[in-house]
Amino acid sequence: MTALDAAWADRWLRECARVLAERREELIDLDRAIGDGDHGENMDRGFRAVVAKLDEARSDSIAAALKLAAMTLMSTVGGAAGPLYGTAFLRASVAAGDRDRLNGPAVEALLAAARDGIVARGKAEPGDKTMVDAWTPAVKAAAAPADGEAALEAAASAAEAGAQATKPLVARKGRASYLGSRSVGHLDPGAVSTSYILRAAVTAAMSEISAGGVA
Amino acid sequence: MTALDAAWADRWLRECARVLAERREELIDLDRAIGDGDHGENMDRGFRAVVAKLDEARSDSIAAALKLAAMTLMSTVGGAAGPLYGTAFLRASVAAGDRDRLNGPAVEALLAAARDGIVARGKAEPGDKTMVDAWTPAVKAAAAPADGEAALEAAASAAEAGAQATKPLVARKGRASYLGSRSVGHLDPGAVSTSYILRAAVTAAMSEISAGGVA
Amino acid sequence: MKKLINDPRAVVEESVDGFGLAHADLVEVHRDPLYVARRGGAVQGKVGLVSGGGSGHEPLHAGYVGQGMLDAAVPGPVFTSPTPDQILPATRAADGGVGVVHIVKNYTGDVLNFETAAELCEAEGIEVRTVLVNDDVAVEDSLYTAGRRGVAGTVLVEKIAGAAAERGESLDAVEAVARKVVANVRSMGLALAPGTVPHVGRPSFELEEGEIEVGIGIHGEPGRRRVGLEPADALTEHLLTPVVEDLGVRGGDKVLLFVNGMGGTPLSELYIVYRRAAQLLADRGAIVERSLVGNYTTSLEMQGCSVTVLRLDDELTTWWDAPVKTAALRWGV
Amino acid sequence: MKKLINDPRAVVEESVDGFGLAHADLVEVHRDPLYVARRGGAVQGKVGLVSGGGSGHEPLHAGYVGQGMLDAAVPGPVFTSPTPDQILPATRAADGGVGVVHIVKNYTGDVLNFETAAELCEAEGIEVRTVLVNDDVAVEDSLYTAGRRGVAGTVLVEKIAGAAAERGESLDAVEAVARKVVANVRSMGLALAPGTVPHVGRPSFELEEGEIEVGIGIHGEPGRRRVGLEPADALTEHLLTPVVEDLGVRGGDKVLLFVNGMGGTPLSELYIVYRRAAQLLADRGAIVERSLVGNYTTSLEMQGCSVTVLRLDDELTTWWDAPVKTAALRWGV
Ligand SMILES: Nc1ncnc2c1ncn2[C@@H]1O[C@H](COP(=O)(O)OP(=O)(O)O)[C@@H](O)[C@H]1O
Ligand SMILES: Nc1ncnc2c1ncn2[C@@H]1O[C@H](COP(=O)(O)OP(=O)(O)O)[C@@H](O)[C@H]1O
Ligand SMILES: [Mg+2]
Ligand SMILES: [Mg+2]
Ligand SMILES: [Mg+2]
Ligand SMILES: [Mg+2]
Repeated sequence: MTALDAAWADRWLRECARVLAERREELIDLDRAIGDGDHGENMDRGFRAVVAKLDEARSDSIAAALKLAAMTLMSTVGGAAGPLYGTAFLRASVAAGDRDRLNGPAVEALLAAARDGIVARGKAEPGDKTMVDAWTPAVKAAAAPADGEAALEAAASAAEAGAQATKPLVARKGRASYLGSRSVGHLDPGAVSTSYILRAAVTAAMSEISAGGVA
Repeated sequence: MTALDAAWADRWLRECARVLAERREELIDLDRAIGDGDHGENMDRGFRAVVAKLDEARSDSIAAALKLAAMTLMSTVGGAAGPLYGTAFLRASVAAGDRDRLNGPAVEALLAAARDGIVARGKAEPGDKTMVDAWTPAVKAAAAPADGEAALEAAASAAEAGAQATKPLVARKGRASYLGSRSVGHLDPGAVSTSYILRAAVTAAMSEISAGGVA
Repeated sequence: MKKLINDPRAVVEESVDGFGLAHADLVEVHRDPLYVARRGGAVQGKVGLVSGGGSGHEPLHAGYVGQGMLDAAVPGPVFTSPTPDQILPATRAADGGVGVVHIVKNYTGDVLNFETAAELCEAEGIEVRTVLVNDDVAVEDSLYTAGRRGVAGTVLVEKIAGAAAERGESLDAVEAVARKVVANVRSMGLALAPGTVPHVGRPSFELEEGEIEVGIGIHGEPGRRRVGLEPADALTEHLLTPVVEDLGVRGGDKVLLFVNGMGGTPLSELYIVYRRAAQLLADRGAIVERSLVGNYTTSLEMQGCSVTVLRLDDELTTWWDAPVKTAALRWGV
Repeated sequence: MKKLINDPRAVVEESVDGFGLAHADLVEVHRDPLYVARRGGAVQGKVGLVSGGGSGHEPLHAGYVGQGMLDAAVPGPVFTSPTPDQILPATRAADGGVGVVHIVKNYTGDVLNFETAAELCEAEGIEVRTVLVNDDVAVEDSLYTAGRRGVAGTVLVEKIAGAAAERGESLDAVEAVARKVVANVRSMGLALAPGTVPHVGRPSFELEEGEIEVGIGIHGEPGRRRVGLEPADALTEHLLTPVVEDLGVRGGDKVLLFVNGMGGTPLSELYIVYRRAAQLLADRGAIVERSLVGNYTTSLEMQGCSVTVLRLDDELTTWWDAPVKTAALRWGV
């Protein structure tokens, strides 16, 4: 385990890009089933752009890295996910403040800020079959551990469970809501991508590889 | 065998309609291969209309029946085949004149007039892979027999052989000519429909059924 | 996937590029970020009109930039809404100093991105009014959905609001007439066969032979139900009936009837649908005063169509008839 | 076969019916026999313009009936030329007393039927001039073929001759300008996927996945060769090169560039083709003075496009720019 510092934030975003490129097709398929099939492409495009920005100028704080991600996602992802993830990373960046390391409570504060940003923008409630259903249990799970890495691990596992739990739900927000009860039986793509993003944070925390080495 | 009289002419046209309806798909397929796939539909539509006209008012002479067919084909078939067959039947009608029965030489004169009409309109030469390649041997074969029915039989058989002989030819007229050497290996649809029309004349001559009975 | 494209990820840029070259008399294409503005820039003292959304619906929206219609259009990636950093400069380019109306199809992505952009515009001192178009009666408008989708009716909103803006109406008035169109327009569509998003490479959905999707969205989103293929007359009735019932069309009402192609259906078939829709409206005593038939809001090469009815009054008819000079809609000039 | 039709044999009649209803301000539809004439009948003292051919190429030709273009259009069955008994009354309806020009695409069927009709017209005292359009460079023009086919260039002939007729030019002059367009226009097309003729019920031809037909006709007739699918830029070059070489385009030549969709290809793809074609023309030093991009001469829902180049001079440009008011082409009025 390494510290949750600026280098970790850089590795996190790069790991997001790697995982979302790998999961592009899967997320496209999930979105084809109950949406319009672009979620995988949108996320891949967005995080690819984040990496390009990181390569241009290394961010020297957690807050700076997250803000860079926020602005880049906002201007490259488009769709519903763009403003939602953009807002999430922007609020997380504000929550990170001038901290140069995150402990458990800091991780929780950061995730809570992200979740609140998504809810403020998208007005979804838990159970509406959106990414909120991954973020909400993640925030809750992050509350217990004092240790930052443990909080992230708890959050990622809760997000994964939350994403899986969207399967039986009827969508009430976003494109999938047009389907009504026909949305039942499918995972929400945004909840799944949220779980990948949080799992990427854990992977980055466990990684010894320096930021520059992962693209 | 019955006489080649006005009742025969009526039965001939009805038999054409029956056979061409039956062969509609086959002619469409031949035309799809080297043309635009409408020949079967065109001929079916045209002769269906001829029968409707015959049902309206029975023609009391060979010439009248053939003229009715000519005008109807001209105004319902369209495409290349419409004016060509229309001209053929019109010229045949003129050649029939006020004859109330046809003997061998009369059959030959009638077929020759039809063929000449087609050539005058379409300017195709033998070997251009068109209906002319069925009409030309038919006219030639009809020259020998003194008997009308025998002349028709000879003509129909020659037209069938002529149609089959279009297979190795390169088309030089009509839509198939766009294909150049790619037209080789396919029968010309118009030559095949010509052979059906002439065979129908034989069938009508052998038929005892009164004109009204076949539709 | 068989398409007339080069790099699947460059489709939008190359296409907009070609559009700009072909219609250089009407528009200017701006890059990084991408948007299309009326040639010659904003008209001072005129209310600006901006629309945008995912690409793949051509000629929507760039095809409607020009005199009497939009001042700028913002194309997103295929079927994905554009981003605030595109919408912001497009809005600046449309701003003649008296405010801008954003015409936004009601999709979460479009709404959120235009909302963010509008905040940025306001911060710069550009007054922005947002009019959401939600004409698709296939989707239930309830607390349990993201609300009705915006589909082909958008073209009518853009044309009519554009005419009002061109004639120098105020920001309030242009916004009001746009809202009036939204209040009086309803649509419903169906698909016979899906389109294929270039960067996805596979059809957006699957339909069995002999099966169609009634209530389809313009991104290939599923509709109300899958049914067996029926004759065009019956299918037209499935589309027109919910439209006129939702709109509450009565005998004597004057309407504009718009049959829109989804991109892959021959024009001749759209006229067969138009014919039946006109008969059905006549049966209800409605008077078809204006018509539009063609591929105006497409979904790539999807096969299918939608039927849109707009209830007209003298004001809307006047604005509809007013001159328009764009790549895809042109008359009177 | 999935189509928005009722009876496959009633497709043309029902579609023309719908067309007549939707454009009652522009045209009158006549039945038994079927033809479409300009609303209000022949303009006395004006040269009449009539075109026609098989249906399935919409908006060709009925979509071009109106002020500044055709006086009458004669739709045949799908992909089958109309008959003389349709062409005769259409010509009568177009006759303003000073003669009529028949614009005929060079297909044996069209030529023969229009020829027969022209004889009947002359017998009635209507002077008819026939202009054959044969712009398709995919087909060799030799003694061994029926000659080149008429394809999308027909729209340009109709527009330009129509403008000259509308301005009161003589029969000789209208015929001459039509021939001038024919002499200066060339086209070539390709198909990615076939259309289906309603009464046939199966696709007009078969192509493997990844295979396309270069030099396709507008009835799905085979073209020059089948090749593997390539990027749009390369395909555009395969179309444009024979066109400009046959036309002998040189540096400094002014041209109209027309990218035509075959009916089932998204507009966005046509603009990608336009982009490359414009670049290639610029590389040769030609100046693209006018453009047209869209589905103007289709082949049902065939996927593909054609590229047409017309060499312009001041006369042709003037007539091209002149007002036109038809269902499918409209400007200046
Ligand atoms: N109102 C909302 N609140 C929260 N999340 C939402 C909302 N609307 C959509 N989403 C999320 O966005 C995801 C879809 O993103 P994406 O496919 O990129 O955008 P679009 O739906 O515009 O195509 C959904 O799976 C869902 O998780
Ligand atoms: N110039 C010609 N002279 C004689 N026959 C011709 C000529 N052109 C075409 N044909 C005949 O017409 C047939 C095609 O008819 P059809 O398919 O009905 O018309 P189209 O070619 O207009 O679709 C060809 O098979 C050929 O026999
Ligand atoms: Mg999506
Ligand atoms: Mg044919
Ligand atoms: Mg989307
Ligand atoms: Mg034909």
